[in-house]
Amino acid sequence: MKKYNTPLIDELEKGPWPSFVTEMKKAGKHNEMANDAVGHLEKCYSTKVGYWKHGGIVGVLGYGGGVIGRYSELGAEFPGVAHFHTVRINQPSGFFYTSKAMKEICDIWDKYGSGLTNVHGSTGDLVLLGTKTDALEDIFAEYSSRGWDLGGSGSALRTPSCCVGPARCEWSNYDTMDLCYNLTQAYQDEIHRPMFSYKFKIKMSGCACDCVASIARADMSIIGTWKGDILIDQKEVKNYAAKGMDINAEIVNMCPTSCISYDGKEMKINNAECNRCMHCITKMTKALRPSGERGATICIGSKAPIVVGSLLSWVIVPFIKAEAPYTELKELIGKIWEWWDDNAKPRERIGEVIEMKGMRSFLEGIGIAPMAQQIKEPRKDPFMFYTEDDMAAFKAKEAEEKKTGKYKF
Amino acid sequence: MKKYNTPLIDELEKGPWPSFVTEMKKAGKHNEMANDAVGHLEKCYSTKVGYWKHGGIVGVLGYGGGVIGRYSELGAEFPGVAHFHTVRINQPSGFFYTSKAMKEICDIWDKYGSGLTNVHGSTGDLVLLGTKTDALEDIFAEYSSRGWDLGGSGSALRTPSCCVGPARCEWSNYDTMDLCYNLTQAYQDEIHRPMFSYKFKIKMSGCACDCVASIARADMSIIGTWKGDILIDQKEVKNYAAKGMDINAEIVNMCPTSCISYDGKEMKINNAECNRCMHCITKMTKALRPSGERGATICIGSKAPIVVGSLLSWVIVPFIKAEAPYTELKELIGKIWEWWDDNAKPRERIGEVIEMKGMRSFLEGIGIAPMAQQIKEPRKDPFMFYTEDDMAAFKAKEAEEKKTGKYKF
Amino acid sequence: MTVPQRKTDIGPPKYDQFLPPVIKKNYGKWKYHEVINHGTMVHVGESGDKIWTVRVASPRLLSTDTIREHCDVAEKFCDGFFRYTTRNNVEFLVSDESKLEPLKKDLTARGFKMGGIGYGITNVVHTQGWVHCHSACTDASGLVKAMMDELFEYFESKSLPNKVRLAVACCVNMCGAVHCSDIAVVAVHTKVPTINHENFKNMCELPTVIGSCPTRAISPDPANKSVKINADKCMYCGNCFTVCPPISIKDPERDGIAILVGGKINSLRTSPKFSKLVIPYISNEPPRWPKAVAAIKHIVEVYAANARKHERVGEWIERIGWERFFSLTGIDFTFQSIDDFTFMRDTMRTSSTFKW
Amino acid sequence: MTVPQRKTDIGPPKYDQFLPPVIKKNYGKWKYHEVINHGTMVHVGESGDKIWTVRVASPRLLSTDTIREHCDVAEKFCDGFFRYTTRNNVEFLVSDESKLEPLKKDLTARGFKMGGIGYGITNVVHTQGWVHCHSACTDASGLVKAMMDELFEYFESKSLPNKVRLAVACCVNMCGAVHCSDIAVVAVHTKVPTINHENFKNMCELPTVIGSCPTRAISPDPANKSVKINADKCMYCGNCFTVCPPISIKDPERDGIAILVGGKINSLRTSPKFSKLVIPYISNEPPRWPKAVAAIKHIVEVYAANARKHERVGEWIERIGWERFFSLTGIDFTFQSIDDFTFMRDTMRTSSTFKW
Ligand code: SRM
Ligand code: SRM
Ligand code: SRM
Ligand code: SRM
Ligand code: SF4
Ligand code: SF4
Ligand code: SF4
Ligand code: SF4
Ligand code: SF4
Ligand code: SF4
Ligand code: SF4
Ligand code: SF4
Repeated sequence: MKKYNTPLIDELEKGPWPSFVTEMKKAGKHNEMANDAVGHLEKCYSTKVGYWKHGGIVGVLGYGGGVIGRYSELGAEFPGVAHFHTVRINQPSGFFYTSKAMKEICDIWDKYGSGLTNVHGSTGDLVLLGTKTDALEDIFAEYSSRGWDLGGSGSALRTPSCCVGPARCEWSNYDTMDLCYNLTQAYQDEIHRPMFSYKFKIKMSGCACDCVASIARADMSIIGTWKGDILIDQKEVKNYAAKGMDINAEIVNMCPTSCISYDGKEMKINNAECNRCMHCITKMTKALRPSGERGATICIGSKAPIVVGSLLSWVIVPFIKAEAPYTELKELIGKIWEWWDDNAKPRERIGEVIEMKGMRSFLEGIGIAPMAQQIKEPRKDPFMFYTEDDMAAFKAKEAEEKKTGKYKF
Repeated sequence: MKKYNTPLIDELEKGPWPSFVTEMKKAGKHNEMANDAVGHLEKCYSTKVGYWKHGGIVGVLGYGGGVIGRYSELGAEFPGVAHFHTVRINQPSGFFYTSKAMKEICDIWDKYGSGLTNVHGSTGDLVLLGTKTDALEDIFAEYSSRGWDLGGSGSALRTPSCCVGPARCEWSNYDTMDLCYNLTQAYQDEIHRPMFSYKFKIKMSGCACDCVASIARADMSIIGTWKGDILIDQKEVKNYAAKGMDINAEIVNMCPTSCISYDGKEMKINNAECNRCMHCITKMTKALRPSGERGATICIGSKAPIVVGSLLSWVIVPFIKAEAPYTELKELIGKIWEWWDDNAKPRERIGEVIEMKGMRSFLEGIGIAPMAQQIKEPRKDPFMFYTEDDMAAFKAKEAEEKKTGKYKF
Repeated sequence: MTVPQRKTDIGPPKYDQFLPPVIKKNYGKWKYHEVINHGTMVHVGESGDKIWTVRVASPRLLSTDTIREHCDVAEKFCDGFFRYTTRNNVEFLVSDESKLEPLKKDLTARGFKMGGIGYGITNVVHTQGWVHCHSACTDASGLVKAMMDELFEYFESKSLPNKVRLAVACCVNMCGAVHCSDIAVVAVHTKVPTINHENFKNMCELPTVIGSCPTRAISPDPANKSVKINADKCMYCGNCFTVCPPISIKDPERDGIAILVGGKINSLRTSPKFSKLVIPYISNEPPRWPKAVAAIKHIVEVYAANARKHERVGEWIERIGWERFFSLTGIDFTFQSIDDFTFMRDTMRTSSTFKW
Repeated sequence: MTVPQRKTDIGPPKYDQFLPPVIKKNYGKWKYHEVINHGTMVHVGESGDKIWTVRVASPRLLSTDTIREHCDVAEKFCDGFFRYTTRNNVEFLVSDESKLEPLKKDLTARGFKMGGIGYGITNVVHTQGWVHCHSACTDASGLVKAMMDELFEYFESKSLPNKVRLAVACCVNMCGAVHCSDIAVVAVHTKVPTINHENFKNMCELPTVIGSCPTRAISPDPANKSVKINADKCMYCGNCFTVCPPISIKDPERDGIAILVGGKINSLRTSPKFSKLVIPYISNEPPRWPKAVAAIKHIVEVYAANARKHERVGEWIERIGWERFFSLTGIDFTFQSIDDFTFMRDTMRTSSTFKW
């Protein structure tokens, strides 16, 4: 095995935070590809420029995604990274593993790849970093025969991802783990055979904490919420106070809707005005918990800045039940994709298309009524479309008002 | 005089609010034009449509503005309004008049026009409603010989306007009345001979109350402010409390910067964090008053929604002295017009051009440095220009840091 | 009939000649003021001098007869001095307290209405309408009159949590601070304009017409030497009609009015705010626009019942949330309220935090 | 060497087989949790069952050797069960309190670092960098390592007013929640790309390349059967280079990094927020990026000293105002911080209310 002199990246083995360089070197001890990756990286550090080429199209039979082709411009100098494709393995919901399963994953990867991984990629996949084209089919056979499939890449549904939710969190308003699994299974074709205009990501968080960052990183963000009162355990409120929490400063005054009061003894919440932001609940988890109907808010469109600037997802369905078999949700997803397909140009994310065509066109396309919950504020400029149907409705309402003598604004 | 039957607009003579229809009829009693205007208006009310034509170009010799040409499509039916031009008389600062001057204005108008007026138009002019083309030169001679001039119209500097300011208000941070007069005099040519790309409005308010609505209705908004502490008269604070003001609810909790405290006895202000919003001062005018250096904030660009949506003016100069002879301010105005002239297409307001060309281009064009006070928040997306000069400056700073061993971020 | 010799570029008369002596003396040295009632306030100078202001309603569209009556009142009580306000009321100023009550009595006797000071509703900023503008899609003065009759108590005596500034614009050119008013009425068209191609070539400039369209709905129509309008993109703003007479957009049965709320000009507490569309369409109903007036009154009343002291309409709404504004007022939420002009991105909600 | 029979479209294994028994039993029935320290928390079920979580730092880029070590630890203390987090830490879960201290001891002995729970700094969301991406304009893993070494105390023990979420993106594609992070590092180019016209025609699609440009700087260059770039409009985003290999933009001496602050994902108290640009350029300084690291640490410290408990960086800044953020941190305010991309209109200040 070639020994590289790596003074620059050696600097990154110092310090308390675990070192990725150490990881690379560890793998490099028994893996040529990893060893060359070390040398290759040192080279980048010394010249301050990268040497990876634009990806080529590589993959496994019958799939249009799941592998990111990667080649180095310095293949001659670092043959181990001449091909250095990544394989995206679809993670299990909530990133739970058993040592048995994980060791099997490692064994296969050591056999065919660099021994380097990302656990996990930012979309959620278990990313296997660096293998050669001719190993891909075998890798896929080994993993799939053991129950693992590839994740998404390209203009496809990307690997859905969720927060730990009901598995280890008291606040989950729906079963994020199950919904993530269910949708992933339901849309295998959309994941493996890119047919969309561009990528589409779904992320699921059980509550407004949004521990999987869905509102910023998913074309469809499914965020748990509830309809009902926040139950208060006054004894526990006292305990928090006794332990030194300044309930007025930390909770009452930080409630965005000013709907909490606390007189030093009893805490009260005006639930009708609560916007379910989760602040009070998270900071006083022993004392406060939601109750009533559970479900999710659906938001659409977030993405990174290219091309039109970064977007956060927009609320389109304020409340939807999220219970197996998730029929309503899947119908909605179907309609969303259909509208997107009808309206997008290549490489246009759904948020970009909605902005282009207008929210009304989108909502009408998928059959959702306008609701004040969808907006932060109404439009300012009085430039707006009136359809003939709108006008007929306005006029009909006025005719009705004339009859009843009562206005309905 | 023809007697019109006006059942519809007669409805508008009922009720407590003073009636413009009554005004029109009053004038109509002794003025043919006004009388026909009454009939003409009734016609509009009955058909629900207006009959004024697009304005034609009319005016007085040597002036490009000050008169709005107006003709009716129904000139035959209502000959008194066949021509019905308005004359814009430049109001005096603060809309102060003497009865002597005002009666003279009325006399002339009765002689040549309809006897109808708008006191005042929304830009600020004293608007004389309705005269014929051939009366215009005489009207102008009569008014100008008595010290009155026309206001602006068309692609010109529009009649500047100001709040009552120091004349009858305790909060004025500069002499709005004098500045308004001074600028109007200084820019007579720009008012009377349209040479701009489009209209340009200047409005002057003495403080953040902005009683002349400058921030929303002026291409250049000059808003008074101060640098210094808010002086507190604790005795008067007590008086407000004694008279029933809930100082905590009404003042302390409504201060946007939370920089006031009140313990039931004494009021304190953390002046360093005050953003000078004027809330506390206006609600407790006997107890609180600004002190220190006085001047104004200059904001640019507000306008109505056509074409790109309505704009509010943007801060460009956080603080400028506004003292006669206003040299610095006039230099600034000169540079602003020059940049606008260099960059605007026809019918582009300055706010639209700035948005098109970018704030940096504008600020550099007029020689103003970037300041955090100009923005509400920094840009979000990392798409930005770096000039060669910027890069040289960044690199020089880093070289300096290397030398001193101290970072300057 | 001889006319005097004209002068040019003289500008307006200098303001100081119109200032009463007490103002000249205390100019820039006022100390504080007190609002006595909706019709009267007093300003007190550092010197101890006082000036009482009596504010009187004006329809703004004034006959010279009425202006002369203002002059007469001023002569009788104010040494001939008086002023108008930025919202077109008349103000009579007296420095001698003994003249105050007689002044008010005289005003009452003449039928003048005092009010508009403090936390209520003052005069409505508005525009020309059918009285004088070619672009008007309704009448502004009539709407103002109908509104103020209904809201008159808030002008004269009854108070609100803070000032409520109303405005009326007779077309989307919005000649007034309509876009930043607590409650604004804007007249709107609702149909795509038609074009008289025959006249187009003589009367209009192609680039100006194309550039006038906010939604880029207009493109050249070389066959007709004119332009064509893409009906799917047109938002009926009427700007093409403003710049080009052969384009017509008025339609008496379809033209209507929209109501926007929550704007504000000043920077007290919160920054200036734009008004936002809440009622997209009410038929144009001269002479008294009953539904529009009822809607405005309803919004004022819901505000009065729910806002905290010193909260402007927009501040109140932002505190409770727009969804709550719609539920409290019972106003239907329509597609028109969802921005699909320039700023959809920033007006849509990006969190699951809203009220049911 | 024979390989087994492949299967397709099976999706991931069902999660339940990876859940420890205590989770299966209490699934969806957790009652509350307590944070014991930055490395440990305990969740308590309605049933009274408890589960302790020990969180361990991970560089995310892991060798199979280290993953196997995770497995070993899990087998020794957790019946083989363990998980990773959405921010790429490892979590070991025990339901038997007696195993907690031995687990932690073992982890310490192996050199694993515990932390990241509660109000401090957890793992940095980041991207591939020079390790694997063609688009990278710096290295992500190296920046993360350098940052976390410096901020390590906030991971392991020291607390902050709230969580501070860091992110690093190696290009403006921003593969990660960089655009909504408390403090984000984004690598930027600063020069207009060059085009190899020769290769263009074979390798690139004209409409895609033109459409890729956020600033419409690219137009066809028919003479070269290629495109040309308007240097006055280009903001060096690199997207044209992403879609078309013959376009190159990398420049080792000019590429650099920018720092954005104040973003947030969750909806607690305030809505999700985008991160905003505060430092436009620092030279790319591998292997340890000293200035960038110092800048981040400085911002964290100013935040720690000034924010109220539970305030995130963005919430603190919005309370004090951006002008105060710049003055408190001493960061130079540059033209780059003024938005002239899409949203200048809404990011400029529209009132005279700001702090000196
Ligand atoms: C591996 C990963 C980064 C990581 O280190 O974790 C990644 C890596 C790449 N991303 Fe990404 N993206 C990854 C998550 C993301 C995310 C975050 C997320 O999914 O939560 C985003 C931001 C959210 C979003 O989708 O907008 C993201 C936004 C992009 C974009 C910009 C897309 C846009 O519409 O703005 C591109 C550009 C593109 O598609 O051409 C991109 C493109 C790429 C490419 C394919 C660029 C390229 O052509 O080389 C990178 C391949 C690197 C490689 O060699 O493996 N990647 N990318 C992440 C996927 C791993 C996984 O499957 O789990
Ligand atoms: C008379 C007046 C309304 C009033 O009743 O008070 C008025 C009347 C007209 N305005 Fe205005 N504007 C008047 C103040 C305003 C204001 C308010 C202000 O100045 O504070 C605005 C909004 C602020 C602004 O400038 O943006 C305003 C924004 C417009 C616009 C839209 C301009 C834009 O850039 O969006 C137009 C359209 C145009 O210029 O073609 C316009 C055009 C017009 C025209 C000339 C339309 C036309 O071609 O017929 C109107 C002439 C009516 C007539 O027959 O007299 N008017 N106009 C106001 C001027 C009186 C005066 O001199 O004192
Ligand atoms: C006379 C006038 C100025 C002039 O040069 O003509 C004026 C005069 C005063 N204004 Fe004003 N404002 C006048 C138009 C305005 C406007 C402009 C407008 O409405 O188009 C505004 C901005 C409106 C907005 O914000 O949307 C305005 C926002 C204020 C405020 C802020 C109120 C608030 O808390 O939101 C104050 C402070 C207050 O009321 O405590 C104020 C306060 C005052 C004071 C108390 C100032 C003083 O000490 O003299 C004056 C009497 C108040 C009153 O009428 O209640 N003035 N004031 C204007 C009267 C118009 C009228 O006839 O009613
Ligand atoms: C394990 C994990 C979910 C998972 O499926 O893997 C998780 C777990 C918990 N989160 Fe989270 N969050 C996790 C990523 C996130 C993210 C996503 C991200 O950072 O990319 C967010 C949004 C970040 C943002 O807002 O910018 C997130 C925002 C929160 C918040 C909101 C904090 C706030 O007040 O702003 C809470 C509530 C709290 O801390 O009081 C929370 C609370 C929690 C609780 C207490 C929930 C519970 O009762 O179990 C968990 C332990 C908190 C802790 O680590 O301090 N979690 N949490 C993720 C741990 C990542 C890590 O390794 O450190
Ligand atoms: S998003 Fe909510 S439910 Fe999911 S792990 Fe975070 S706090 Fe728990
Ligand atoms: S969840 Fe949020 S809005 Fe509701 S009471 Fe708690 S802090 Fe207030
Ligand atoms: S803007 Fe300020 S200074 Fe001018 S009149 Fe209004 S309150 Fe007085
Ligand atoms: S002026 Fe405004 S910011 Fe300053 S102390 Fe008064 S209320 Fe607070
Ligand atoms: S708002 Fe429109 S219709 Fe009314 S005066 Fe202004 S331009 Fe004319
Ligand atoms: S009415 Fe307005 S939107 Fe419609 S075509 Fe004319 S300018 Fe364009
Ligand atoms: S941020 Fe850019 S350079 Fe980094 S992994 Fe994503 S696409 Fe590649
Ligand atoms: S680098 Fe970005 S802004 Fe510049 S030409 Fe390419 S795509 Fe356009």
